[in-house]
Amino acid sequence: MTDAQVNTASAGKPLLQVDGLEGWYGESHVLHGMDFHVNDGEVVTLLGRNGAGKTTTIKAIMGLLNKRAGSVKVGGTETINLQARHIARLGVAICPEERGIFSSLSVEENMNLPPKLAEGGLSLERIYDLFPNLKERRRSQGTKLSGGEQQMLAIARILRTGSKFLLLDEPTEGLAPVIVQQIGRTIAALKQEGFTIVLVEQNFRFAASVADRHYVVEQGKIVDMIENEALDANIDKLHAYLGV
Amino acid sequence: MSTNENTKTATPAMHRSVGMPGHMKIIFVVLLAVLIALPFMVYPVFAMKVMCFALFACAFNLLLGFGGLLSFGHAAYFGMASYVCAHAAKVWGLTPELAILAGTVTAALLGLLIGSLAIRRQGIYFAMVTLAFAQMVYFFALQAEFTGGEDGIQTVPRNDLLGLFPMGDDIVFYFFVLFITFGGILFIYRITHSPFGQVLKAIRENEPRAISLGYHVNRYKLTVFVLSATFAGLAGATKSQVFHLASLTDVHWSMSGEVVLMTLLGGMGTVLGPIVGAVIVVTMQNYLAYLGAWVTVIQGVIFVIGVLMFREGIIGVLSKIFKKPL
Amino acid sequence: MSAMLQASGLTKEFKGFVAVNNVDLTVERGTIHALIGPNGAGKTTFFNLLTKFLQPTRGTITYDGKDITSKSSADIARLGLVRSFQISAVFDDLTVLENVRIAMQRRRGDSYDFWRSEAVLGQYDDEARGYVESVGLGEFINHRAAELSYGRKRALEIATTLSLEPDMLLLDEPMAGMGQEDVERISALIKRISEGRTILMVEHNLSVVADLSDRITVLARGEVLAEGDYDTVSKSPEVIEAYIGAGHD
Amino acid sequence: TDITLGVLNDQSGVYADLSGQGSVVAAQMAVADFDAAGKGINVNIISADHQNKPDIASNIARQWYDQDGVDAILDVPTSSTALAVADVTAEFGKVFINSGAATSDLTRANCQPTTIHWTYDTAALANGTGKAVTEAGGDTWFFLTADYAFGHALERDTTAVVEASGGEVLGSVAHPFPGTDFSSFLLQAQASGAKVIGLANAGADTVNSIKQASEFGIVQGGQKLAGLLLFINNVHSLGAQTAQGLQMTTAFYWDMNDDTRAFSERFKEEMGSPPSMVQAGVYAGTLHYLKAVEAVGSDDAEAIVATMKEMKTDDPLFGEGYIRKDGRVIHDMYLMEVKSPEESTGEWDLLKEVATISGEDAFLPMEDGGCAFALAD
Amino acid sequence: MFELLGIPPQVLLGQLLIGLINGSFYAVLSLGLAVIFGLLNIINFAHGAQYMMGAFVAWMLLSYGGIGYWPALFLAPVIVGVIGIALERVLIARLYKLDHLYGLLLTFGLALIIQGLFRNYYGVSGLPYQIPSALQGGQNLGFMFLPNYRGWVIVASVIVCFGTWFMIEKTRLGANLRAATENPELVGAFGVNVPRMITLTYGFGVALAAFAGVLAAPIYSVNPNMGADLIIVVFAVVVIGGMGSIMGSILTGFGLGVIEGLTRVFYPEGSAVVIFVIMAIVLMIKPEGLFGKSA
Ligand SMILES: Nc1ncnc2c1ncn2[C@@H]1O[C@H](COP(=O)(O)OP(=O)(O)OP(=O)(O)O)[C@@H](O)[C@H]1O
Ligand SMILES: Nc1ncnc2c1ncn2[C@@H]1O[C@H](COP(=O)(O)OP(=O)(O)OP(=O)(O)O)[C@@H](O)[C@H]1O
Ligand SMILES: [Mg+2]
Ligand SMILES: [Mg+2]
Repeated sequence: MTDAQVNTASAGKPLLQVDGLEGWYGESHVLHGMDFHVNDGEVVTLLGRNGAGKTTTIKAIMGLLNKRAGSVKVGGTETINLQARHIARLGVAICPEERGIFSSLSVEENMNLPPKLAEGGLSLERIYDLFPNLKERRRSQGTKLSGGEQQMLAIARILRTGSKFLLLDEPTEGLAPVIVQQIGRTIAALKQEGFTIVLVEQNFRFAASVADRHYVVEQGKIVDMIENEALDANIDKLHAYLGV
Repeated sequence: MSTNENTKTATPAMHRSVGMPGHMKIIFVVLLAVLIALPFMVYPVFAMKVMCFALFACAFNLLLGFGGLLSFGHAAYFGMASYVCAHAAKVWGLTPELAILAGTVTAALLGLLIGSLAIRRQGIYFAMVTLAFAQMVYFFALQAEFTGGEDGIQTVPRNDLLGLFPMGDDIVFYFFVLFITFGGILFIYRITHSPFGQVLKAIRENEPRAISLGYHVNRYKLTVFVLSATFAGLAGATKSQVFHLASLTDVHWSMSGEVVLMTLLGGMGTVLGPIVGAVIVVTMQNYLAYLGAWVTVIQGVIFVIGVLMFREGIIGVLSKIFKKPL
Repeated sequence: MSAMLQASGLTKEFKGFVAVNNVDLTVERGTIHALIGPNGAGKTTFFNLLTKFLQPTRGTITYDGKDITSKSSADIARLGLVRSFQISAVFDDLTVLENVRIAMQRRRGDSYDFWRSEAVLGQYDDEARGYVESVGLGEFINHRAAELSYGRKRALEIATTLSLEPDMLLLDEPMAGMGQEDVERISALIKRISEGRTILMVEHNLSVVADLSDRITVLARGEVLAEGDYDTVSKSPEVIEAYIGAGHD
Repeated sequence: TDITLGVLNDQSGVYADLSGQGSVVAAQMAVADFDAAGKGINVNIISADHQNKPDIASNIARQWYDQDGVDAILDVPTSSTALAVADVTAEFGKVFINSGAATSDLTRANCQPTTIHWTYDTAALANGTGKAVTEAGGDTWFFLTADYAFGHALERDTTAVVEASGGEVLGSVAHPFPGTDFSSFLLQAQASGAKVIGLANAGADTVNSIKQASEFGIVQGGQKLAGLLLFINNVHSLGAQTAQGLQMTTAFYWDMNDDTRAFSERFKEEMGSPPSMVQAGVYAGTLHYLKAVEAVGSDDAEAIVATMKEMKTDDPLFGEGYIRKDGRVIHDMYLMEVKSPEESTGEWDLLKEVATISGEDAFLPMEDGGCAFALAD
Repeated sequence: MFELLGIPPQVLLGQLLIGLINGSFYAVLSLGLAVIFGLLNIINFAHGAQYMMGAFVAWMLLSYGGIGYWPALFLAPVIVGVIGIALERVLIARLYKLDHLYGLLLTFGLALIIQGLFRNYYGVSGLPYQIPSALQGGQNLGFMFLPNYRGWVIVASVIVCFGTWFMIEKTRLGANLRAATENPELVGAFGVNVPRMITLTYGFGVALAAFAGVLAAPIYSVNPNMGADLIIVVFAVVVIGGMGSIMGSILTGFGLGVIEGLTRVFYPEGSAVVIFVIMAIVLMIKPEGLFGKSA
C-alpha cells in the first residue's frame, strides 16, 4: 500500500513527508524504506510490536541515527543530510524513549535546557499546573525523580521550546493511570493549539483516544495505515498486527 | 520476528565442553615455541624483561579487562615485590625461587590490605584510591632504610636455584623466567575462564543484578584484586632477579601508568593484548634509547597514533577482524 | 496463612524529603501482592529498602520469621528473597544460557573456583535449559542477551531469578514498555511461577494487576492509602482520585 | 685496534643539558684531538638515553658489552644508574669512566676495580664550598636538603666539613624531590638565623630555591646562600641578577685559561653553549683512556685500567693529576662566585674564581673511603 | 609568647600564608582540570604541559616580541587556548564516544610530545623570567616578608576562580555544558551546537592552565619539566574536592595548599605525600569527594 492511496481524509498539508527512509545501527539494517507523512496539526501514532523500528524511525527523523538514507522533508526542507541541531531549529522536538533526564542538572535546569526556538511555548506555570509533582521537586537533581516523574519532565521540557512539531516516544510508559489521562488531555489541548505530533505507543487504547491516524510498523516498514474513525472496523486486523 | 536476532547465530560466547578453544591452544603453543627460541635470537636479558612486563600487564589486565576495575597503583605491588625479593636474595641470601616467593607474598598481602579498602569505591574513585595508596607505598620506599632510597638495592645476587643449580648464565636463567612468566600467564588465562571468571564478567556487566542474585560482589572484587596484585608482584620480583637490582622506578606512579598503556595499547580484556602491548612498550624504550633526545617525542607520537588508530588495542582490532576472541 | 514478609514502620528520608513514610505492609505466604500508586509514591524506594539497596531510616523488615533489617543485599537474596529491576537487568555480554547459569552457580557455591576450567559449568546446562524453555526463550539459548528484544530480556530476567529457586519474588514493573503479546506471555508466566511462591510486584498496568493479584496495597506520597482486593481498592474514592483517575474504565 | 665507546646518559630528562648530547660531542672531540685514526686506533662512539632509570641503564650496559662490543662506558649521571653500570661493567670486565654522577660511593663502599670517577663527587663539593664558606666567616649553617640519597649524602658530607672547620649546623629541612615551591622551607631557614643556607639539592630544585630566596629577600636580609651542587647551566638560567654573590664549587669553568677557552669555543660552535664540568670530564676521561689504549696496544680492559692508573693525567681542561687505586681521579677543584650583572660581560660570563682547592684537599683520602679492593694490598 | 609544638606563632602565620599562595596555583590548575573533566569527561593529562606552555609563551613573548608580563597574562592563555582548541578539533574530538581512559592515553601522549619538543629546543635548565617591576619588593607584615608578587598571585587566582565558577554554575551556558557531557546527542537534538561548545570549553580549560603558567613564570623555574609531575597532584585535588564540583576544586585547591604548607613545617618529608593521604581518607569516608554530589 502506498502513502498516496491512504491519504484521503486528513486535512492540511504535510508537515512531515517521509519517503523511502532507510536506517542502520552500525552494520545492522533496521529501517527498510519507510513511507509516510504527517499533516500540519495532526496527531499520528506509530504502532507496532517491540523491536519493529518505531523508536528508530523517530530517531531517524530527528537526525539522531548515524546512518540513514531516503528522504525526510520537514515543512518542505530536506533534512536527510542535516545534523540534529539543524533539524531542531526547524521546530522539531523530541521526547526520547529513555527520557534523557540530566543528572547533573536540577529539575528546573532540565526544564530550561532546550533553547527557545520559537514563540508560543507553554509557560512554566502552565507546565507546573499540568505536572504538580515537578513543581514540588524542582530543586532536586533530575535523575533523583521517580521513573514516572522523569517521564513527565521529559515531556514538559519540550513544551517550553515553542517547537510545534513533537516526536513523543512512549510518553505514557510507567505512568500512573491518572497521569496517563492527564497526558491524553494535554495532547488534545496541544492539538487544539495547532501542534503536530508523532506518537509512539504500546498502549493503543490510549493512542486511539488522541490520534487522527495510526501507522502500523513491522520489521522496519510501514505496513498499514488506519484512520482513527475506522479503528473499530479494523480492530481485528490491528490485533493481528500487534499479536494480541 | 526481528531479522536481527537471527543473523548472528554462532556467537563467540557459545558454550563448548572443552576448556580452551582450539585457536587459543594453537596460539599458546606457537607462543611457547617462539619463547623457547627467543634467547637465541635476541638479547636474553631483554627477552626476560619483556616477559616480566608481559606478565605484569596480564596481571593488570586481569583486574581491568576482566574485573572491570582500573587500578592506577599497580606499581606498588610490582615495586614492593621487587624490593623484597632483592632484599631477600641479597641480605638473607635466599635462593631465587624463595626470594621471588617472598616478593610475591608481600605483593599479595599488600594487595589484600589496599584492596580491601579500595574495592569499596567505584570507577575513577577506585582508580584514585589505588593511586593514593601507591603514592604512600612510594613514599615508604623512598624513606625506608632497606630500599636504599634513590640508589635502590644494587648488585642483587642470583643464588643457586633450589640451592643446586647456578643461575648466573642468562640463558639458563631465561628458562627459569620463562617457566614463571609463561606459567603465570596461563594461570591468568585459566582464572578468566573459570567459574570465578564467569561471575566476574557478570559483575562487570551489571553489578546491582549480581548482588540481587545473592553474590557478595565485594568479595569477588577483592579476590580478583589480590590475584592481580599477586601476579604483578611475581612479575616485579622476577624482574629484580633478572636485573640484579630493585629501584624506585618500579614503584613510581609512571610505572603504574606504563602498565595501563601496555594493556590499552595491546587491547584490554583480550588474552594476548597485554603481552603484545608489553612487547611494544619495552621494545620501544629499549630501542628508542638510541634516539637520544627525541625519545619522549616519538613515544608520545606512538601513543597518539595508537589511540587514534587502534582504539580497542591492537589485539582488540585483530580479534574483530578474525571474529574470534584473542 | 502466615506472613511471609512483613515491614513495619518502614521509613526513608532523603535530605529532608520523606519518600517512604512509616509504611506497614504484610505479604501473606503464597499470594501475589501488588503495590500500586502514583508516580513518585515511593514504590521503587520501598523495594530498595526491602532488599537493602537503600538503608532504611527507620523501621524493621521480617522475612519468613527472621529479622532481616540489618542484613546485606546479597544475604537477603541468599535467604530466597530475590528482586527484579524497573529497568531490565540482564548480563548483556553473556548468552542466555550463561545468564541463567550465573544464578545457578551462586546457588551451588563453586563461584570462587578460579583455578578450575569453566568447562565444569557444563553440569548446569540441562537444568538451565529447562528454565530458559519455561519462559519461551528456547530458540535464543545461545544468543547474547544484548541481542534480545525488550520483552525477551524481561523473560530472561525472570528465568534467571527462577533458577535461584526463590521463595519470594519482588517484581518492579515487569510489564513496563512491553508490547501486548509480551504482556500476556509474562502475565501467564507470573501466574505459573506463583505456584508455591510469594510475589510482591509493582505495576501500573491495571488490567494485569486486576488479573493477577490477590491483594493490593496503594501507596501515595510515601504512605499507605488503601489496601484490599482489587474491587475494594478500585472503588475507593481516594485511590480513584490519586491514582486511577476518573476516566478509567 | 678497534675501540667502541658508549656514552650513556640522560638525553631527555633533567640532566640532559649538563650531560646529554654535549657529552657525546665532547667524546668525539677527544677522539679527534687525540688523532686516534692517525695512531691506528679505530674509535666508534655510540650513545643512548638511560632516562635516569637504573634498570634501563643496566640493560643497555649489558647489551652494549655483550652484543655491541663496547669497550668502555662514559658519563652516566645520577647515582643510581652509575652504581648499576659500575656493577655491570665489573661483571663484564670492561671500563667505566664516570663523569656525571655525584655519589662518592663509586670509589668508596661500592667501588669496582673497573670504575674511574672523573669529575667531582659529593665529598669534593662539600669540601670545596663547605670549608671555604665556613672559613670565610659563615660559621652557622642551615640545610635545605633534597629528600633522597644524594641530598642526604651531600648534607652529611658538608656537615662534617663545616664542623671540622669550626662551624656549627643549626638545623636542616628535607624537602620533597622534586619540589617546586621552596618558600616554606626558606622561611624556616630564615627563622633559624643561620648565616649560611646550604642548598643540598640539584637541578631545577636548586634554581627554584635560589630564585625564591631572592624573591623573599633572604640575601638582602643578611643570610648567604651556598649552592652545594650547581652547574654553569643553572647559573645561566637564574641570570646574574638573581644569582649574584652565590658561591659554588666546580671542577671546571670555561673561562679559566687559554686552553679551556679554546676548547669551549669549539664546543660552543657545536652545542650553542660552553661545556659543563660534566662534559669537560667526559672529554678528559676519553682522552686519558685513549692514551692508555695506545700504550697497551690492545683493547684489554684490565691492562688499560692499570695503565690509566699508572699514567699521570694531563689534559687541557683539568691540567695535571692522577688516578688513585680506588678509581678516584685527583685534580684541582675551584671555589667560584657568581659575578654581579655589572661585572658580567657576556651571556656566559658568569663566574669568577675565589680559590683553588688542591685535589688532595678536595677529595676524601682513600684510607677513609672504605674501598675494599684498594685497601686490600 | 606561646609556641605550638615548638613553632613560634608568627612563623606559623607565615607558613599559612605561603600555603594559601601555593593553594592558588592548585586552585587555578585543578579548576581547569575539573572544567575539562567535568564537562568533557576527559582526564586532561596534558594539563601540566599546557601550564608549562603558558610560562614559555610568556617568556617567548618577552624575548622575541618584547611583550611584557601584563599583556602576556592575557595573551599567553589565549595563544595556548587556541592551540588547545586545535588539538581538540584534530585529535581529542575523535574520542568522545569512548571510555575516558582513551582520552587520558591520548593526552598523555600529547604531554610527552609537547614536553619533548620544548626540551629539544630550550633544554631543561630553565629560562629566566623577571617579576614585573610594578610588583617587585614586598610588604613586611610583621610576622613575615610578603613579596608583592605573591600577594598578586592570590588576588588574581581568586578572581579567575570565582568568575569561572559563576559562569558554569549560575548561567545557562553552564547548564548546557553540563547537560552536553551527559548526553551530547540529545542536547544537540534540542538545537544546541554541542561540538563548538565542547571545543571552546576545552580551550578555556587549557587557557586556565596557561594562566597559571604565566603566574608561575616569575617565581618558578621556567623549564619544560615544570608541569610534568603536577598533573597527578592536581588531579588528586579535583578528586578530593569532588569531581564535577567546580566550587569543590577551588576550595580544595586553596585548602590543600594550606595543609601542605603546614606539613612542610611539622613533617617536611611528608609534604609530597600528604595530599594522597588526605585523598585516601576522604575517599574512604566520603567517596563523592568533599563537595561532590552523592551518586
Ligand atoms: N543501538 C542499537 N544497536 C543495534 N540494534 C538496535 C539498536 N537499537 C535498536 N536496535 C534494533 O533495531 C530494531 C528496531 O528497534 P526499535 O528500538 O526501533 O524498536 P521499537 O519499535 O521502538 O521497539 P520497542 O517497542 O521495544 O521500543 C530492533 O530489532 C532492535 O533490536
Ligand atoms: N536517591 C534519592 N534522593 C532523593 N530523592 C529520591 C531518591 N530516590 C527517590 N527519590 C524521590 O522519592 C520519591 C519516590 O520515588 P520512587 O522511585 O520510589 O517512586 P515510585 O513509586 O517507584 O514511582 P514510579 O512509579 O514513577 O516508578 C520520588 O519523589 C523521588 O523523586
Ligand atoms: Mg521503542
Ligand atoms: Mg518506580
